[in-house]
Amino acid sequence: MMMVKAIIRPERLEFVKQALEKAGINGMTIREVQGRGDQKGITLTYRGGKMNVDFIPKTMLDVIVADEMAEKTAEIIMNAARTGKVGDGRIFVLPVIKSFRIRTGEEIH
Amino acid sequence: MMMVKAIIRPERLEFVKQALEKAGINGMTIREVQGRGDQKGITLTYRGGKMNVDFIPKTMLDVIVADEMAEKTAEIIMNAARTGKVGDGRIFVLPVIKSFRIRTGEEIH
Amino acid sequence: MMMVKAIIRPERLEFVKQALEKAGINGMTIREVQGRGDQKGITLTYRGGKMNVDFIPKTMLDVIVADEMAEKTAEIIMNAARTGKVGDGRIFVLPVIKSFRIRTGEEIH
Amino acid sequence: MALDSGTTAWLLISTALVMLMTPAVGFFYGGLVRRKNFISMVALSFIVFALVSIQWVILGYSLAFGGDIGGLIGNLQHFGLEGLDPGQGDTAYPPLLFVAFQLVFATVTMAIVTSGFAERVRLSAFVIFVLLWTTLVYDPLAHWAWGGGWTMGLGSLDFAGGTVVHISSGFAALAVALVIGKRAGFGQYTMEPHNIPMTLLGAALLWFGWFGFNAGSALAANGLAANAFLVTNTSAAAGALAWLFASWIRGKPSSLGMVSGAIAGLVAITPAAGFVTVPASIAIGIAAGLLCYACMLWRINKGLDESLDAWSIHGMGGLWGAIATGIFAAAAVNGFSGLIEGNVQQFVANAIGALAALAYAFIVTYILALAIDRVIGLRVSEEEEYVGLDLSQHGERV
Amino acid sequence: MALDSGTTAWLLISTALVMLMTPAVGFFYGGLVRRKNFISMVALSFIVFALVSIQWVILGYSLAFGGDIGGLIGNLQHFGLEGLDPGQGDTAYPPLLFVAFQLVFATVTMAIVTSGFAERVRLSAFVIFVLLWTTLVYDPLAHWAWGGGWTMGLGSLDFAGGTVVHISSGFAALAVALVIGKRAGFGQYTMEPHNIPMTLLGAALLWFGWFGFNAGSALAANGLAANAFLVTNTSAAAGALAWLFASWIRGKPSSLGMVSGAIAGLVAITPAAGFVTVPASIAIGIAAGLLCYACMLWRINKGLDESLDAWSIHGMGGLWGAIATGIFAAAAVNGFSGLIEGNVQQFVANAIGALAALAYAFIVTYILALAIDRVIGLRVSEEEEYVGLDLSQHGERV
Amino acid sequence: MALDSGTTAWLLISTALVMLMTPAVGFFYGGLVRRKNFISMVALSFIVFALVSIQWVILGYSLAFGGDIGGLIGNLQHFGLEGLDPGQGDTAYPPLLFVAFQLVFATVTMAIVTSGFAERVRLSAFVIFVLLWTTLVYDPLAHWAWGGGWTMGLGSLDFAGGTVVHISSGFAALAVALVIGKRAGFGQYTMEPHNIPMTLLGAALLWFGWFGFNAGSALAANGLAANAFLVTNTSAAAGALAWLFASWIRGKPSSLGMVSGAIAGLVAITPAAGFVTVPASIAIGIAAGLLCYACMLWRINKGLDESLDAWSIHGMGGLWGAIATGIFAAAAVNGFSGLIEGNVQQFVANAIGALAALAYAFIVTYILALAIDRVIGLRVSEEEEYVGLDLSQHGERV
Ligand SMILES: Nc1ncnc2c1ncn2[C@@H]1O[C@H](COP(=O)(O)OP(=O)(O)O)[C@@H](O)[C@H]1O
Ligand SMILES: Nc1ncnc2c1ncn2[C@@H]1O[C@H](COP(=O)(O)OP(=O)(O)O)[C@@H](O)[C@H]1O
Ligand SMILES: Nc1ncnc2c1ncn2[C@@H]1O[C@H](COP(=O)(O)OP(=O)(O)O)[C@@H](O)[C@H]1O
Repeated sequence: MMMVKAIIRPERLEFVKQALEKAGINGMTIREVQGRGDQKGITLTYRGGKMNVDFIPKTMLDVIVADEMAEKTAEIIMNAARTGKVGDGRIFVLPVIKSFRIRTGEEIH
Repeated sequence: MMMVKAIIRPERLEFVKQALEKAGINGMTIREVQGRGDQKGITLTYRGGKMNVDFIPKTMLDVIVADEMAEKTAEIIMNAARTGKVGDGRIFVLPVIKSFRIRTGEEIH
Repeated sequence: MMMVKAIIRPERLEFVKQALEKAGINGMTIREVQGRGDQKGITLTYRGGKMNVDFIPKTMLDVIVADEMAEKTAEIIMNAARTGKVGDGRIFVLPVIKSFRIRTGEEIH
Repeated sequence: MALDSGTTAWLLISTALVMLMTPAVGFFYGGLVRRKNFISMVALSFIVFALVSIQWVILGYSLAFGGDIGGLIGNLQHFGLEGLDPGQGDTAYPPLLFVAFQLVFATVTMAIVTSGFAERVRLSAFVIFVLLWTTLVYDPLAHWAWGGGWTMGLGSLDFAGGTVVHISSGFAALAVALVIGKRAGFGQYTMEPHNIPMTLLGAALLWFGWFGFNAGSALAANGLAANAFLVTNTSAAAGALAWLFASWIRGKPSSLGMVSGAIAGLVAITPAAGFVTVPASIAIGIAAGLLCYACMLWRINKGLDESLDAWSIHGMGGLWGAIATGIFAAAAVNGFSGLIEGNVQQFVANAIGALAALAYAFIVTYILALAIDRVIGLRVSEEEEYVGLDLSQHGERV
Repeated sequence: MALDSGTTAWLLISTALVMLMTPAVGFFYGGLVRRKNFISMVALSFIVFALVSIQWVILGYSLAFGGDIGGLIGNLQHFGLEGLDPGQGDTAYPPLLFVAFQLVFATVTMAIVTSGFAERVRLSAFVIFVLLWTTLVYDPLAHWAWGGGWTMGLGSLDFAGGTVVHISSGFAALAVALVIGKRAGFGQYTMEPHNIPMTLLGAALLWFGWFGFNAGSALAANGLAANAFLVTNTSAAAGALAWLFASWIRGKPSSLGMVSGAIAGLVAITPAAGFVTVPASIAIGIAAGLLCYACMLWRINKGLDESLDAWSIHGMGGLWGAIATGIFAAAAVNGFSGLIEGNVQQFVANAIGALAALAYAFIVTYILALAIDRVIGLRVSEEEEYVGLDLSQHGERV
Repeated sequence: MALDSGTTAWLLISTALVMLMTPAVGFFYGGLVRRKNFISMVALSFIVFALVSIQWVILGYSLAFGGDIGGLIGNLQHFGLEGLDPGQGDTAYPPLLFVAFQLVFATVTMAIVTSGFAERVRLSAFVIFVLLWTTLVYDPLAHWAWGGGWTMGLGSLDFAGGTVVHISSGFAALAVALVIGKRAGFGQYTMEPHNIPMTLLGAALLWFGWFGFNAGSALAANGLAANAFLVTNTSAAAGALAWLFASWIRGKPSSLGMVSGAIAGLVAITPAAGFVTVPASIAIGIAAGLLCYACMLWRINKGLDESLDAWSIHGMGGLWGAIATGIFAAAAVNGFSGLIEGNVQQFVANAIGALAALAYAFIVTYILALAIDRVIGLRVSEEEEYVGLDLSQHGERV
């Protein structure tokens, strides 16, 4: 199996979710992360101090799919998450050696 | 080494931790995530708008263990995290190529 | 490509970021996590109940780099994140099979 | 008596201060529950406030302060506030202001009871419960103590609501908790308070509002109000320190313990505020802090899920306060003597008043909760409890 | 008239209560926006408070309450508070206290308008807008209704600011929203309120402060203040329940709906508080809750991004309140009769006063916003809106 | 003098308002520290409140307002409030109310000092520090200025506590910071304020409470109170805008800067509120905002970890306020003239009063902190500081 790990704009999540759903992919796990890339940050000024903030809020999405579905999944996500502007994010595909469903204890293939 | 990545119910964490501890596994890294699967969500209604919430809070657990311990670790987690109801979560085992301890800079095998 | 996944002390992030920047590595994704290891926790006491807290706040850092850069990247992070005291954290290197830039849809090699 | 503008000003602002206590209870409780029930907990206090506000002006005020029927309840002469002139009456403050002042006492009492429902009540059942409880439990008790009922006739002293507000709500919460049952998972894993600062904020607003509650109950801006103000603050401080240091001995001094002790001190001084001196208020506060702390530990030990400790703090703190009033009342303050000044009768009257309120509130609440549970069900489904009341009852989340 | 200490005490504290409403609006609104604009939303309320506080003592008070010029505006006789003795005047309260009391009304009005700017306004343009709006819109309207202007002469009743405060701010927010345009992404994805408890806290503080707003407007601590106090609370409760149950029918009863209904009830009773009875206030509140809820649904349906519903709640709620005052005014309360008691003239006068304020506020605000937008730009850049105003305008983050 | 109900009402509510300022300081500070010390920061304010409340009724009030001993301290005639009749005294308000009003000043002063301890103090050492500081520093200073002590005799004007409260707490915080040392990591990485909205909420409550602080200090509900109310608000607004615009020039206009400026304006007007006109309060506020901002920048530049700027805002703002009172006092307001009206003597008296308080507070605090540090250790261990005081001192977490 493969873990398709996507880092997207938070406000595109809804679209990505729907696109995956259409393709029959329902299971996924998400979380809020902060990303740094070409997208430029901003300088914070507190009462006195300053601080450069170049991490931008992103949503990270893990979708485990069968090997042959990985590329397709990445494509669906990319199409749904794209705005075309810097900061759209990345997708990484990682190998998964084994996978289990806790409820039943069975291995998933 | 292997990364055993478990997505469990937040309220089962304490049990999982203790079960792993008993097996001599202490190190782990956790975080709050939100999961989507067969567990059904709920419709939110704001002052006016509506929104379907089908992501349920979960806890994600990363435990890096030696290759031969991976399956055993997954089993321990599954037994401790199981309630038998939909939404118990998944475990994924990913390969780790290298592993370092920052404090000493040494590689861990 | 490789995913260098580092778990560091939150207050060392700034130093790690700068060290990576110096080496020409800009892209990364971070999030707050909680770690458990040799660093000892503390007992919480609420109005009545007690609870042992042995998860300490950490920052997790994902940096995807070319295969040949992985070890170098890990080293840079380790040097910048080190305080020498228990709790400095770990670095894990995971294989990445494919990698895409969402904005353009192109694969990154 | 001619209307006095100073008295009226003080009662106006006291009413506003006490009004703030109802949402303050919501925030105090809201910080103590799990994140998934935060909105629910605050919303319950608002719902209580709105429902009781309407019930009071239509029915409740008349039941509590209408012409006495056999010492038990008021008649309906003031139904819909009939017969209350918007202008001046025969007091130093306008009659409608007294209605408003009493209204906010009724609301905060009901809000305290939500402790027993925390994280598991069905909203529709709760709405019905509120309307029935305030009518069947609060209104009679207010009549007994303040509206010309039998405990008032008995000479039982309750300056600002130790029995009517605190004993009644605390023991009602206990009855509710017994009927509705434990939260799923209670005792199996720790239910960590998810937002302690919100609880501290609620505590700060409660302490603030309590000055209106106790010093406002003097129904005048005078020396008695000043005495009530200062003993209220002193008892709260003493209670906070007592619980803080007691819990320090057993482990770490938690901020939650400290504010719980402050509330305990505020509760205990409530019936006594117009009758005791400042030094006595230190004793009352310390005892309240220690007693309520012990009661809470006992409750937890027994595996009783009266979730947010209305019973141990308001119920038992109120009981202590009622008895303490009978002990410490000093003639120099307001003409009434307690046990220490040799007046056994006062002590007995106060004990009777307190126990009567306790028994009445507990029994009627128990029956009421049971009846509602049987007919429509007090509790949400297992699944709804799991996702939390914010999502399942309100369709909202933090 | 001799200075009365009770009246003065009540006005002092009422002024403080109303002062609290300005940041309360900030927190109410702040909880409703996305996290990245939370600080911005609260900061706007503080900035409003500071700017209008200075404008008022220099210029605004004189424009509103200086000698009348043609029924439209006050003269500059009190520029810089010139000619106001710090001591006693010819009222039961010190003249400077009246300045302060009126000041906090001016600030909260301006704060309500920020709804139309939410999550997209450029701070520099906002500062200019505030100074011009309060001078060109608020000050004349205050003069019309309370400073000896033409609607006052007409006999239009506005007890505490239904037209001056609520109609004006609500319709101004609408005009602003039309000029500044929708937020990026509005209608495409849900913009989830990021911190509902903060909104509930803001609502609690608003409800609390409103007692100063309405009961303080009696300008005395007497039966009229008591009446205003009680009808205010009753209408708020009725509005909260009306919206709650109406939204329950359509889905889940949200806490946001409930507090929105409470605010609607508070808005609607504002002009009426010194003229109507408690039973009438129940009707006014229920109607306000239902009406404002319907208006909000209509607005959303139309794709109108008047983001935080100042229009549907304050604008439409205020309009209803002004008309309701003309309907329900009861001679028994304050000597004035409305439609129900057969006084058609009062109804007409109130409708005229309300519509005049509505038209004036909407048109002048529209022109003002357009002019500022053309000259320096009201709105942040797309990129700044994306990262959020906290970071882009204030260099801060939650 | 007969008791006046209006005056009493105003003092009752003023006392409640000032009470709220102590937890408000806790929330203001709590938002500025790192998440791991949020509860600790709020808890310190509550602990201060409880400890000083008890110390004051037992000992503090008598030291401050008991019979004068050599101009330096009061005697023990009122130990345990001995000799204070719960009823009426020879003032227009009850004597116990004056005790309560002064109590809340003592508590908030102590709360401000916690700035110097932020994120690193050992709770047990803090408890001892509080009891000693309020007895050895606050009580004498209160006696000097208000209880018949030497600066009062000198004719130094301090309307509501510029020297007693602000100079003393600000310079005490500086002394504490010098003794306890910098936070680990200070200057190496940014310590980002973790919850700016909480700081804004604290600021709103402080502003609100300050009306009780300054206008309550008129000890009457009259024109003087009204003047104090309005100049307080005006100076706060001016300070907020001054800091906001000054920081805008150097970068972005932060909300924290704005509220810091407001507090600076509030501090500076405190000693002056009963003596200056509204136009003068604009000048005082602007200067306060700019001065305190400059002092804060200087402090940071020097690498001084007086962590939450009690020194630059309360200490230096208070110093400016004391001097400004000597400059701007206008006979028309309250019969006292300052430098501008040619009264050099007033200016000198005020400068002496301020510098004496400054020196006394700084030196005694320094010695006290040093002594406690030597004997039991003021600071937590490195490990405890790293995990944060919430966990290490209170066993709690956000
Ligand atoms: N080398 C990397 N490793 C991990 N995450 C990365 C890397 N490069 C980019 N990212 C993630 O992708 C996000 C978008 O990257 P950015 O360069 O801003 O835009 P784009 O991908 O459109 O060029 C970043 O915010 C970060 O979360
Ligand atoms: N394909 C997937 N990829 C990533 N995470 C998944 C996937 N399927 C399920 N999960 C995670 O597992 C959790 C539980 O899944 P669910 O289907 O609700 O229950 P169960 O595993 O008991 O059938 C989800 O909330 C989600 O976090
Ligand atoms: N086996 C493991 N799997 C996953 N994360 C681990 C593991 N061991 C340690 N960690 C992470 O590394 C952090 C530091 O570990 P710790 O043992 O406290 O210090 P050190 O690495 O300096 O010995 C932990 O808080 C945890 O986040």
